[in-house]
Formats: sequence, structure tokens, C-alpha cells
Amino acid sequence: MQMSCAARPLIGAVCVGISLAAAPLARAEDPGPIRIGVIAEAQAVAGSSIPSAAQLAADEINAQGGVDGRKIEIVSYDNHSSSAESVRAFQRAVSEDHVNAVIGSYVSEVVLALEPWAGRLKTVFITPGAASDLITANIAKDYEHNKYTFHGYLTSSSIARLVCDAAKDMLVDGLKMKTAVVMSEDAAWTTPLDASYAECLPKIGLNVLDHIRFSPDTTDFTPIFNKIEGEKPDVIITGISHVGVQPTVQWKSQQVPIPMFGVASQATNSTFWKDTNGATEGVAYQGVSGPGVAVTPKTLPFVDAFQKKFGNIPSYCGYTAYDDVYIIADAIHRAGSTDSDKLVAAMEKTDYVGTIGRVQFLPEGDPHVHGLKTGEGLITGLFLQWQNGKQVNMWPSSLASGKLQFPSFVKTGTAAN
Amino acid sequence: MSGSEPRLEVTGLSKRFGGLTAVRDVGFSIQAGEILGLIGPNGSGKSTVMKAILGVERPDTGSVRVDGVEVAGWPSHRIARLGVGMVFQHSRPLHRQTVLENILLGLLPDHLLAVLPDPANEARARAIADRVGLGAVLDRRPSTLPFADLRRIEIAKAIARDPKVVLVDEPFAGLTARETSAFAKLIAEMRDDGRAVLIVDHNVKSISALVDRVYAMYVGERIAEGSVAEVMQNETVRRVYLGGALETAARPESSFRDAQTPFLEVEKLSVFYGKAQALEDVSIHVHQGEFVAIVGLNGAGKTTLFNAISGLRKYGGEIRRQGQALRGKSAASIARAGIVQSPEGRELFTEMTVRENLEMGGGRLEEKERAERSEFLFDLFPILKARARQTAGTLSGGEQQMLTIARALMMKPDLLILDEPTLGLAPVIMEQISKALERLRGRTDITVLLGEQNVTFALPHADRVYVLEHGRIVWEGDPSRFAAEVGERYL
Amino acid sequence: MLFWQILIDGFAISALYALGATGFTLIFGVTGVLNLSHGAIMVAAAVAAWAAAGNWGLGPYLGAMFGVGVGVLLSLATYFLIVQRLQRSRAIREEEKEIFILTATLLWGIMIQEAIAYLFTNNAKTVLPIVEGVVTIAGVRTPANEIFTACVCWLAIGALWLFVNRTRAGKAVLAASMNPKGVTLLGIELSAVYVAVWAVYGALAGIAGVLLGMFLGVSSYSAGPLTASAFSIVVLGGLGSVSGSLIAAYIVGYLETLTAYLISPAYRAIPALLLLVAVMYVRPRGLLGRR
Amino acid sequence: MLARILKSPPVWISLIVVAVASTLPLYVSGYVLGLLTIAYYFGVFSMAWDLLFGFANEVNFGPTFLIGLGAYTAGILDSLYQPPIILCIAAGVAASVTGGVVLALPALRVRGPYFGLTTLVAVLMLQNFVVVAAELTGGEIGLTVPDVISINDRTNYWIALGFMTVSGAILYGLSRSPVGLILQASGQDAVQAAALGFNVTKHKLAAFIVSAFFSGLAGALMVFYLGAASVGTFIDVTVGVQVIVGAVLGGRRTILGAAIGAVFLIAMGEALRPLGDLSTFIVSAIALFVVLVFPGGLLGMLKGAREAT
Repeated sequence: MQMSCAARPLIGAVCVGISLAAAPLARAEDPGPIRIGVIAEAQAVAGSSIPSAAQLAADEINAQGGVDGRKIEIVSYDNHSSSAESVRAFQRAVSEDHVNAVIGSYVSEVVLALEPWAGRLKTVFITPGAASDLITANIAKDYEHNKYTFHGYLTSSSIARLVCDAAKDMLVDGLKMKTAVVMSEDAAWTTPLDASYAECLPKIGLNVLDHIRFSPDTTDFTPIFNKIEGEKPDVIITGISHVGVQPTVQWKSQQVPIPMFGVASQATNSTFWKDTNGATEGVAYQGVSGPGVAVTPKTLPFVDAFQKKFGNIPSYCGYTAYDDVYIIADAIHRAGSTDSDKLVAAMEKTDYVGTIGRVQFLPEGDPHVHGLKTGEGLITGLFLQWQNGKQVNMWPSSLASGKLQFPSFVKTGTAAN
Repeated sequence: MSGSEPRLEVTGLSKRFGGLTAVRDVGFSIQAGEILGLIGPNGSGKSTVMKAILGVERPDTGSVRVDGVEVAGWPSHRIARLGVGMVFQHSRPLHRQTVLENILLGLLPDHLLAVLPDPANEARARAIADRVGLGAVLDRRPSTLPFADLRRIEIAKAIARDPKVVLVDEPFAGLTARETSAFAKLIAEMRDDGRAVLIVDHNVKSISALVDRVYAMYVGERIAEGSVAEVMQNETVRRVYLGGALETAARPESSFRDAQTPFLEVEKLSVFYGKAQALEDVSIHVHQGEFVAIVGLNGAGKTTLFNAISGLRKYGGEIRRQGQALRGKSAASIARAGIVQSPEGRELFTEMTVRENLEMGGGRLEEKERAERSEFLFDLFPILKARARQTAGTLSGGEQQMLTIARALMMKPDLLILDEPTLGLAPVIMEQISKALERLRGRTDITVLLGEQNVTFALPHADRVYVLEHGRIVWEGDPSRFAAEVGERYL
Repeated sequence: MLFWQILIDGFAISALYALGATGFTLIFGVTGVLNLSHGAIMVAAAVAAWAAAGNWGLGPYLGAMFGVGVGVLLSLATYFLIVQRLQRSRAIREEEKEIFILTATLLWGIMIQEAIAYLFTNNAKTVLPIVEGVVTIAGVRTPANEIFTACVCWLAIGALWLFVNRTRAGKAVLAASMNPKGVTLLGIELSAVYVAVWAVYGALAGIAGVLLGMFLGVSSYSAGPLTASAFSIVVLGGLGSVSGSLIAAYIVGYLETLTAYLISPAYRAIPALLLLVAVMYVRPRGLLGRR
Repeated sequence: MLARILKSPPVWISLIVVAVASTLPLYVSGYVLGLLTIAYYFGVFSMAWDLLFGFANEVNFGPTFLIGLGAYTAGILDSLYQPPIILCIAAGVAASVTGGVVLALPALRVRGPYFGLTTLVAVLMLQNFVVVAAELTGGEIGLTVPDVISINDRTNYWIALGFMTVSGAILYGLSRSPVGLILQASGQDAVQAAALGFNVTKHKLAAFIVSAFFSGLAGALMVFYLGAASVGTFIDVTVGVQVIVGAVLGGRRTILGAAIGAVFLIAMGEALRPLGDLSTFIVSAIALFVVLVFPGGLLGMLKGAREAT
């Protein structure tokens, strides 16, 4: 709660009041509300949507009488993007605030640090935004201990595959591109991402000329872009999330003649245009949802409600956080209890159509157990591009509302003709 | 049993710092139960000798023997453990410990495993404390003690290690007459315990009662050695300290226009440094155009007095310029008002050229006026003209001193305060500066307040002389009467 | 080609480092203060410019000026609220003041940084650039902004040089850095000199911050690293030596660029640090250190 | 002298405090315990730092260099081979003691800001190394350690409390012991100390080793409490700042004050968590206020109060 307030000093005090009042109130009536802890990066672009979206979902559910008469209560924690703070927050959520489940963080590092605690404290934990395959890999490795963790967002490898699918249609078939350079930040989630890129890009006919990993605290991208340009690829396939503004702005100011295409989490956020002074024009990025794109009937109503309530468009993990609350509520309803083990069993049977598609978790035995199933009729993802201030969807064609177009300084199809 | 072998023997000791030779071929020896006084004016190199013995400075050549053991070049702590103790002039006790603990420190072994206190030590510490007269204040913190007691702690720490050789640095600086005799007794006791004692001080007089022999140094070299009487009679010593026969150019005080309200009046001035009282009821005055000399040894309080006048120190009492009280005015505004100091520390801008330094002085003058002024000063100190483009840091000591004076004069002061202008300078240089002052007096009606321990230099210029001792004015009068009435003290 | 690229990019980034470090070393040289809120002040200036230029629609020029202004204000605040108080405090022994000033300025920096994160979130922000587009130098396509940055940096440094060597106030500052007491004895009020220096410092840090915001972009996270880099450059060059820090800035700038181009962007910072460590052991005074 | 130590108010007061603290688990929520557990480890960090600053008079801006070495060495060893935790911790301590010696070398040569700087650079170096050697250290990602000492809040709490108490006792004892006296003398005026026959180098080196020992040990233990190590938790300069601020806040040169200050900082930070992003701001503001107005720190304030009455 505080986080959404953080952006608004004025009502901050009020919110604090609420979140403080919450604790005693909870004890009072019995069986008491269902409490869901939300641990997120309040000050980060992507993270700030998580608690807001979760709160929105909770309000909607409560408005319809809650789950079997029990209201849902969101308890939020700012983890200042730090693993240690998150671990403390997680402990607080479980032992102090007695939450029944935790929705946490879009940062893989953080989620990886929390995963063992979910097991130790036997509390259902789902991440709305982290992507590292390690999360599900760990569950597969030690199911009994780690089964409490669910991966509420696409794994890096599946994201990579979705990017490849989109690239095949738009770049290879569309623009006759033949070569690419992969540029990704050095972080937990990009390791599997890059691996899958390396595997699937050649398959779709994009020859990977080079593979650049840079530290997330890089500020000067000049050398990187110059190096890439020297290698004359047709496209830069990106894998960035912690950084975003700086590479984009420098891409524009240096007028790098090569399009950027791939994963750019910060670009999913509506404020990205302003943060980059419009430099993001032409940046094409993978997403699970986008403004005005009716992935499912639930998508647009959610975006509208969110915008009405918080004044900005949710980031990608806003959608998933919103869905996760419903998924947990639904599971509790089916389990008829908040007992963690029962809850896990129920969660595994989830079949829920949310804002980003139809959610089902991979079963035990799968290398990505508790990860999302992807593909036709489930979650396909989208591919959007910033075009004069708007995020326009290009892919899949069924949901497309525009076609790729790059700023003048970008030379496309050079290889083709 | 080699009774005749000296406890401490220094031979052919020399030490250079970059260009200048601080000590050249110094040698002496001290027997057990003997006190040697090592004397010399500032910059004579005596403290360098002391540091070399203590191992703080490593001598370039020469040897230092303690009971026949060559220790030259050893690290301090090994020399100390061999039996050399030191009574520092500036006491820096451990502030958060009691006096007892401070003394205990001196008794501790140099082990890392000395974690458990040894009760025997405490007994010994108490004994030492009683002996040096700290028995009553054992459990107080040093910050609550008078200055003299802090010095006592230093002595206690030194003898705690039961050293064969004790070095004592300016034992009486900043002490009252009564305290002085008490300390003399303590040092005498060290001798009676059969230790070899080396006292380092500025002049013979203050330690004459105490020492068996004296070794006098000047600009890094030995000038005399022998009994107190011999050294005091020695010609060189007399010249260094008193100069030859005086021909003074003193003008009678009545001859000055502002006889009733002198240009500068200092009334009942007193200044404290923490515990130590540096100045006590000092009253002096300077007339327009008068040249007043304040003669006093180091630590007598000259610099303190000048800093008080320049507004750099808090003080009790009154300081008036032409009747106007200066209290509360900032140091800078006092300087702007024409009371300009040429400080003992010179305080030059070492990375600026000579010319730039002068221009800083003449900062508030018109372009043209400034040019004239610097011409005048270049003419007064021709050497500076030759060095105009050199940075001040590269000048010799003498040239730096001249620059300091010239820079002060650039401000066209009404009153020029000269603090120890001859400090550590060779006689020839003093001569030049002396000449310059002479010409200055001739050409302008400048008012000068000169502070000196070098009587030779001070008297010839002075109209009037004050003698400052232990922070008090003890004598005032005409320079011609000086030698006869107070000269002896300045040997 | 690559050679020219490294040459040009290295030059710009180094100029930025130089400007940042100059103010830092100036303050140390004259007032003996290592101001650990340096980075925070730079970021504050940049973010202020960003907000003014973008959100409040003042446009790039006014925005930039506003940013620099904020830099000056913060710098003066640092002096009056913290440094001066500590320097005058009687409760703290002289030899301890250093650590106190360091700790206090550090805390102050954190406060500024947190305030920024609170008011503007901690996403990276890029200040609306004054010049856009690219020009081609020796076959290297270079953002005009980058050239602009380098030029302004050198103008600012040049202006500082003129101030110090050609004006009376500047001379006083220089003199004060060599010998404060000497300055007082010549009738110049030290306190005035100090205020002047802190104001100048604020301007330099402000300009550096705003330029950084236009060139690379900043976030509240940048505060720490910025202080650290200024700190290391200044030490490499020798505390208090302006020319030293200029040289050091270029050494570090080019080392980083070379590493980024020839080895890998990921190792960018390391050679410079190694060099610094080496210098610390071999010649603690730094390249041109006098103290 | 021992008798005097036991008589001195700080000691018996802190004994009482520890006694009370050890009963907390009986009536305080697990969360508060978890919080205090971390706070206690920071207490040790600050005390170890104060030994260097307050007594050897060496301003070490890189406490996290020692802490980080201990923490990461232990963590990496565990994640690679899973030997008994005790071994990992021993290795961590060894590493940070070595680091302490390395740090001491320049400290004994250069003075003032220069040394402070070397230590800061040491931290930056370590930080970069951790990021670059990602496959070993987990880099930016942070290292997830398979084993933890215990997942029981109370056990962890008691371990931390016990550890802090013992370290505190040892460090405080040292500071009051003869060697502590020598160390202070060496720190205050090396020339005078040497003139009394003390090998200043030896004593300072020892101080560095002791400080490194406790920093490293605390770091290693904390890793096995958190089950994760990241630059942001153990190495980042801001962590070091927190350690230093803790010591200065509590009252430098008192050892015990350092612990109080550190615990206070963490507790404040948590108490203010509802303020979200502002909490850090306010904590720094409070710390700054104390530094400016009560240079003696919290203990200093208490003393002042006592002397005033």
C-alpha cells in the first residue's frame, strides 16, 4: 500500500494509517480475512505496479463479497530492490502479519533468494514478473521442499522462444533480415534467455554475429553500440530489464542505424516515453499485454480500472500481479482452506483465464514445474512497438493494430537489397 | 666494571634535510649520574640531535652509543627498550584514562598477550606518582589537571621504564618560577639515581643551576662546550646571544607626538592555552613612528601577544588602536586597519612566485600604486627582485623571511609587527635584514613592534625594549641599559 | 576507425569526469573537506534540470540553468548546515573533525539521494538535451550532444582557471589553499573565501551533473558511484591538485573506454581501480599530490 | 583492574540489557527476532570498526571489505562443496583476516584521507570482483547458499545475541586491557608510544587482525542466517556507511556504544518501514542530527546527562 502512496506524498499519510490499522483489525473477527503479502520494488518502474494491481484485484473480489465470505487483504512491503530486505519482509509477512500467500518481486535475484524461504516457512509464493528458469529448475530439483513457489510469469527461455516466433514472422519473413547481435544485461534471468536466443535465433534464420552481456550498472553504452555497429547486423535482439532508459536514449542520440527488438521490460511501462524524452520511438519489445490490446476479455477492463485508480498504465507485472491475486483466491476457494499444502495442490490445478491469457501451471515432473504453460490457446505473448508516444501491438497478427516502422536513422532491410 | 664508559656517546653525528644541513659533526658523551645541557637558539639543530638519539630521525653519518651499543638507525622502540627515555615538551596524555592509567602505560610490556593487568605494576605506578607529586590526583582525568601536572605525567612515564639515559626537552617552558624549581628537583633526582640526563634548551641561564656541563650549538654546529661558567664566558656564545658592544639609536619616548594616547595600547592582557597561562597582565604601548622591541625566550609569550593584537587569539584585558578597542574585530579587518604582522611561521604562499606573493599583499592598492610599492620593496630587498619569478617555496630561509616582511610592507601598514624575523638564520642574512630595517626607519616613519630572542638583532634598532618572561613583562627600558641590567639571562 | 572512436568517446567521457573531479578537488584543496555528498549533488542538479525542462516545460536552456542553480544551493547548504558547524564545533577534537565531516557529508548525500528517489522515483532520467543530432568526425558518427558536453566541460574548466589565475578573488582562493593564515594576515576574510569556493564548487558540480544527465542519464542510484569515481580520480591525481585531477580524469576515462572497446564493457571499471590501488601503494600522494 | 571493569556502569548495564534481550523470544514475534538478529550482527560489525577507529585511530571506510570477504568466502565454499558449515565459517574468517593484513599494509605507511581512501578502493575492488566473477559469486544476482544454520527464529536470535555478547565482551575487554592502552597510545601519538618502547606497527597490525576476525566471523554467520549473499547486503559502500554511522552514532571509542548505535539504526529503519521510501531518509536525518549536535553519540548523551545531574 505504501508504495502506491510513495508516488503521492499527499495521501501518503492516509495510506500509512490504513496499513497500520490493518494489523489489529485482522485479529478481531474470525476466521479473519485472507491476507496476501506483496513484496515489491516500490521505486522501480516495473515493480511499482505490482502492489497497486494486487490491491485493485483485492478490492474487486471484496466488492463481490470476497472468497467464501472472507475479505482479501493486501499487506505490502517495499524491498528497496534488495534480497536481504526481501528476506526480512518475507519473514515479517509470515511470522508477524500471518499472510496466507505471498506475491513477490519481478527481480529474479530476489525471487531466488525468497524461494528457499517459501519452502522453509511453508508459504505459497508466486512471482508476477521474475523470469529466470532457475526458479522452476529449483522446484524440479527438490519438489517437496520448493513446491510452495509458483512462477506466475514466463520463464526466460519461453520468452526467448516467443521473441524468436515474432522475429521469424516480422524480421526474417517480413524484412528479410539475416543477421543479429544479442545484447543483454548480466543478470539471473538473462542467462537462460541468452541460451535460448542462441538456440532459436539460428533456427529461424537469424545468424547471431555476436553476443554482448553488460553489467546492469553500465551507464555509457557508446562502446557497446559502436562495437555492434562495427559488426553490421540487421537487428539488435535485446534482453534488458534493470536498464532501459539509458541504452534507449543513447541508441537515439547516437542514431544507431540498427533496430532494437526483443525484451525491454522498462519499455512496457507507460511513462517510458517521458523518461526517455521520446527516444524510445521505434523500440520493439516483447510483452504479455499492451494498452488497447484485448488479449482476453479481462485485459482492457483491468487496464481501464487501473488507470482510473492510479493514473498510469500498469507495467507488465501489473497484469500478472492482478491475475495472481485471482488465482490465489480461486485456489483457496477450491481448496476450501488456506492450509499451505492444500493450497499448493489447488494451485497446481489452476485453469484460469486472466489478463494475459489462459493460466495453467506445468505439472510435477516437468523441468519447468510450476511454470506457465505457453502456446496457442494459453499464453502467446504480444510484440509491441513505441510509435509516436503510443505502445502499438504488431504481433500476433490476430491482435495486431499496426505494423513495424522505425525512425529515419534506422536502416532496415539493408541486407536484403 | 667499566665505570668510566659513558652511558650515552654521540660522535660525528650529521643530518641533512634535502638542501640544508641541520646537524654537522656533533659529538658528546654523558656519564651515568651526569646532566649535560644541550643549548642553542632556534634552528641550531639541537632537537634534530635529540631525535637522532631517540631514533625518530635516522642520522646520515656518525654513531650513537648507549652503554657501548651502537643504536644509530635502530627503530625508536628498540632504542627505548635499550634504556633511552624521553620527557616530551608537549604532553599528550590519554584523555579518557586516569592519571594512574597514563603512568601504568609506561610500565607495560610490549606484548600482544598482555591482556590481564599486573597488580605489581599498579603498586609501582603509585610509587612513581607519589615521587613526581601526582599522588593526590591519581584517579583524575588529565583534562582536569593544571599544565604542570601534565608535564609531571610525562616525567612519570619516562622514569617508569627506568631508563639509563633520559632526554628532557625544554623542561621549564611554560612553567611558573615555583613549578620550575620543583621540576629542577625532579631532574636532579634522575641524576642521583645514576641516570645520564640530556637537557635540551634554548639558553644556559635557565638550566645553569642544574647541568654539570653544557654543549652549545649554533646553525647545526658545536660552538662551545664545558662548564656553565666557561660557556657563559665563551666569546662566540656571547656574540650569538648578545652580540658585540651596542651602539643604539634610541629616541626618548617624549619625542613622539602621540605621547598621551599612544598609537597602540595593550592593557592587562592575559591569554590561556587550555590550562597553561601564556600571558599574564601584560601591558605595553607603542607610539606612532616608534620602534619597540619585545625580548624574550621561546615560550615567553611573544607570539601569543602578537596574535592577540592581530585578533587571532581570544584574550582578557584591552587592546586599543588610537584609543579604539580592537576586541571583536576579525583578524582580517584588523590587518586592513593597518596593524600588519610578519609572522614567525612566515605563512608564505609557497607555490606562488615572489611577485605574486607581493601582489597578494598589495591586493587592495591601485595598479600604479602597487607597482611603485613593489619597486620600493625590491629596492629595499634587492635579492627579491632577482628572484621575482621564482616560487616562494624555492627561496632560501633568509629570502623567505625578507619576502614575508616585504609582503607585509606591501599593505602600507601603520604598525608592522615583526615576529622572530631572525629565526634560524645565518649571521650574514641577519645582517642584511638588519640593514634593510635600518633603511626602512630612515626613509619612512613606520611604526614597528619587534619580537626577538636574539638580543643582538633587536637592540640596535629599538627605541624602547620590553623583556617578556614566563608570560610577564619583567623589564622595560632603554636598550643601552639592557646588557647591564638583564643581559645575563639571555646567555 | 576504432582508434578514432576510442579517441573521441574517451575524450568526451573524460571531460565529464574531469569537470566532476575538479570541483571535488578544489573544495579539498582550499577547505580541506572531502565532500562525500558530491555525487548526490550532481544527481540532484541533473534531476532538477530534467524536471524543470520536461515536466514543468521550462525548455532545455532554462532547465539546465535551474539544475545548476540547485547544485549551487545544495553546495552552500552543505557548507552552512554541516561543514561549517563541524569545523567550528568545540565538542569535537581537531584530529577527529575529518571523520565527522566525512560521515556527516555521507549522511547528507544519502538524504539528498533518498529525497530524489522519493519525489521522482529512482528510474534513470535523461535531461532534455540542448543540442540533438549527430555529426561525423574522422568517419566516426558522434552525437552532437557528446561534443557539446566535452566543449562545455572545457569551457567551465577554463573559466575556473581564469577565475583562479586572473581575478583577485580567485587569487585569494588559490592563496587560501596554500596558506589560510597568510591570507587572513593580509586582510582577506577567510569565511568569504570559503563561501565563494563552495558556490563555485556547486556550480561546477551542477554543470557536471546536468551534462551527465543529458549525455548518459542519471538515477538516484548513480550518486554513490559518482562520488566514488570523483574520489578515486582526485586521489589518483593527488588530493588538492586541480591539474592532477584533470590528467587523472583523462587517464581513467581512456582506460575505461579502451577496456570497454577492446576487452569487454563488463570489465570497464577494473583497470582504473587496479591502477589506483597500485598508485596508493607506490605513491600515496598521487600523481601530482603535494601534501 | 578487572574488578573496576565489572564495576563500571556500562558493563553491568549492558549485562542487564543482554539478560533481558535473551528472554525476548518468549514474548516477541518471530519477525522482531529476525530483525534483531540482523541488528546484532551489525552491532558486531560496528564494534569491530570502532576498535580500529576509536583505538588504533585508523579510519577504515571499508569495513565491508572485511565483512564481504568473510561472508562470500563462506558462502561460495558452501555453495560449491557443502562442507560442514563450521568449516565454511572458518574459511570466511581466515579470508577476512588475510584481508585485514592486506589492508593494514598501506595503513601503516599512509596517513589521513589517503588511508581512508585505500580502504574505500578495496571495497570497490571487491565489489567489481564479485560482479565479474559472476559464475563463482553469483555476481549482481547474488549468491544463494544451500544451507542455513537454522530456520528457527529463536535459535537464530540466540546465536546472534550470544555472538554479539561474546564479541562485545572480548572487544571491550581488549580495549580496557593493557594492550588496549598501548593501542590507544600508538593511535594517538606513534612517536611517543615508540619512545616508551612499544612496537607501534606490531600493535596496529594486531588491531587490524582482531577487527578483521570479528567482521569476517559476523559476516559468515550472517550469510548462514540469511541463506543468501548479495553485494547489496554485505559489500556495498552504503552498508559500510551504516556500520560507521552506527559506531559514530552510538559513541565512538566506546565499543559498546557502537553496538547500541547499530542496533538503533536497524530498529529505526524497520520502525519507519511504513513510511516506505522515506524511512532511509529519516534514519539518515536522525543520524546526521546526532552527529552534528551530540558528537559524543548516544552514550555521550547519556554520560552528559549523568554529569549534568
